[in-house]
Amino acid sequence: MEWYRILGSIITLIGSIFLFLGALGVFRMPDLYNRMQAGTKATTLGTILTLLGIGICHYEWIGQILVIIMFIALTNPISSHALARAAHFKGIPLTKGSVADKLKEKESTEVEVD
Amino acid sequence: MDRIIKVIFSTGILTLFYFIWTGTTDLYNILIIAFIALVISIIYNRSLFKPMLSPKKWIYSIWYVIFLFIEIIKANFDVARRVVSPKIPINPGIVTVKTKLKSAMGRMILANSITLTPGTLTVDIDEDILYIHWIDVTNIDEKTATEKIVANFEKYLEVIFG
Amino acid sequence: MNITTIVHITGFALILIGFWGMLTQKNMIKIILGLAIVETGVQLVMVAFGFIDGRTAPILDSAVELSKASSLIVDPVPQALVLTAIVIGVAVNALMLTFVIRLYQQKKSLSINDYKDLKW
Amino acid sequence: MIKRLIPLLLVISLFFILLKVATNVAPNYDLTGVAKTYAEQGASDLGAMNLVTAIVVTYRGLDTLGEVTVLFMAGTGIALLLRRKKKKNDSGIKNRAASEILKTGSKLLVPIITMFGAYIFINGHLSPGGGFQGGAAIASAVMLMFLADSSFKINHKVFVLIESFSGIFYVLIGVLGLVILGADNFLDNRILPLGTFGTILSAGTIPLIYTLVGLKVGTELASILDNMKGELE
Amino acid sequence: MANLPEILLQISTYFVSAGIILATLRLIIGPSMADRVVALDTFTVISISLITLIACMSERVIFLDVGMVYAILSFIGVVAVARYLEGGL
Amino acid sequence: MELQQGIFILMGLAMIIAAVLAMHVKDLISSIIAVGVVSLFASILYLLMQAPDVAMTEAAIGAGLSTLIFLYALHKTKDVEEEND
Repeated sequence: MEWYRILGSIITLIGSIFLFLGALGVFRMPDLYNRMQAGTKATTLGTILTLLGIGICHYEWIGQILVIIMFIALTNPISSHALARAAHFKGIPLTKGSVADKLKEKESTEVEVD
Repeated sequence: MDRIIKVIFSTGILTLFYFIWTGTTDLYNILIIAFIALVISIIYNRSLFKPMLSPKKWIYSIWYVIFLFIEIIKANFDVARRVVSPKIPINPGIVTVKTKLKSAMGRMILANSITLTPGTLTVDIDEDILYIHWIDVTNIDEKTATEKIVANFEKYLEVIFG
Repeated sequence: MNITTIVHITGFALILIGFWGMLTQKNMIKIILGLAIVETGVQLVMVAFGFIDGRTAPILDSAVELSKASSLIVDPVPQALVLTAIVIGVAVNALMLTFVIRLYQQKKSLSINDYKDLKW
Repeated sequence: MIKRLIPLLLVISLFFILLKVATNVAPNYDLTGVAKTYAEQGASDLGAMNLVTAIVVTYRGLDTLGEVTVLFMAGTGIALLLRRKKKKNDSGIKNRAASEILKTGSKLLVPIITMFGAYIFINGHLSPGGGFQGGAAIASAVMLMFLADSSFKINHKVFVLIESFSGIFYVLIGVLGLVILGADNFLDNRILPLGTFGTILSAGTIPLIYTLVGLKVGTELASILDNMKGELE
Repeated sequence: MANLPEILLQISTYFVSAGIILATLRLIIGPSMADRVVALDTFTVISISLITLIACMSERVIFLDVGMVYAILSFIGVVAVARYLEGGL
Repeated sequence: MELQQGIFILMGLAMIIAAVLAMHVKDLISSIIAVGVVSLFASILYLLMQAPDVAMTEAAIGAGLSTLIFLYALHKTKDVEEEND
């Protein structure tokens, strides 16, 4: 019985559950920013765990898996930041019941620059 | 001189990436790739970053990665709890926090870490003020928010990118 | 239902949807998008012609035994053809979009109904 | 109504044609004809692990030359149609600058993406990928620089130079096959010795050709994107 | 018990597929285009996991190259759409 | 191989839905995104059909660069396309 295969597949299973929860969050949350919260965090950890589990199952692949994990951990927050910024600039509102929106005050006084 | 060190460092990093990716032991392969990495580093020599050379920074980086991973796991249980509960418990808003970090790289890592940790998402950055979407706003005051959100990371990042 | 049939049905459905879109849409960019969908469908069907169930990719690394390669791999020829088709497809799309941009600069309109000058 | 009816009839007729195709195709169970030959002899003949690469670069090398030419002509046509007129920014709207995080991140990522593009086309005979995919990766690295900094400009002279020289060398390697190995050996990869099977130098000129194709495609696609981006003087 | 890892990986594949379905639903119903882009982002990240799972099930390491290309291009695509939305293209 | 067939059917259905969406929605940018999604699903299908080269090409050129080119063209012809989402 290869114990490392079982360990790897269990990690993969946990990761895929997180991926599913992230997608569920994207589906259920009330507004764009909350969706992005769920989408970014859960999918990042889910992808990391899924890939890591497969890297443990096939330990000879671990180098490539690590590079992909590093790339995803670096790019996923950047892309969701860019998207959140664009959406806020475009005027997509926060959901009802939001407490504060300090960015709006800044954007209304901002001069467009290049 | 500074630029030459940057180019050499970046060549080394790119070759290391290639080595990790392929796991090759063929000498010709490594030589060819080192040459290509050198060409790429020379092409982008204007936008390379300063290398971190002191061992203290390396140790702190490793600690930081471990700390961040624990925070990410916490964040995920937080997200999971919010997503599966039938009446989604949120209290969102956008707040400002202030950072002490000066280097561009440090700010980027800080913003990414904030995005990955519980309940917060960086929306915009303006010099040293970060605009953060917080899923569960407890206090809209800048000082308290700074204390709650960024202080933990800054401890490490100030040393690493100091 | 085997896999080749599934992919064929998908590809043909994409061809029909894209064709329908190309014929009925008024916006020129959308017509080009329809053509892109048709291209994807055709390429899917072409790759499915070379697929053999239970075989592996035509890259003979350590996972494929070299002496028995011809009984282990799928057909590489359609893949090579599709590779060409995708690259040409994007070049053609870019060229058509350039024409659209030029037309737009002339008349400030994207609707295909505004370009009927050549009707004789 | 009639405008909807004719497309509907056309689509329905196409549906019946495709139905005929779909019902008549049986899944195949073995390689046939030329594919069998390629599978049996490709590896030992050309030293390429990736049979698709072997077909694209060597067996069907002329097709690839034509493909590169088509891409070149499309790029030239786009450049011709969208050539820059020195005029002011007519819309009067200035671009919004990218955020600092994206700028820093792109500085960090662009060398890595370029390196990965180089990996794809150099290892074209060992792993999936090749000149076209690697070129696309390099073009997307250039694209990321455009996105992070909207005032970024590529150096057109250098790009044109790289593109033309890689095209010339590509044809020269093809002609070299004719000279060294005799007639009907245009674009043969065996003008360099084949090394050990499975190493980077194992496939004669395939890595060289794919490097040239990658540079050419990368610069061409980047030029197309730059031309589509247009002027903002 | 011998094929417990395979069973677990299959269950993972079901979860990942369900995630893709949910992201696709958000893509379809998403009220604004920014929501659609969020769905696209989520969907591509999940797809990378699916690609790795396919690689694991086919036992071919070469499929990971495809995953990396997918990651690079999806990142650039999402950033491009974001920059288009904020008018900085 | 029940699982494999299931993934094929799922991908095929998703592709068809995305294609219909691309032709049906009114605003162009959603349409472009939907076509990009069709390409991305196609890429996974190629991978399942054991064609990694084609999958890579589709992901890099068909989904990535093609979307960018469409976005640029849309940007250049933006004056009429008002926001109607």
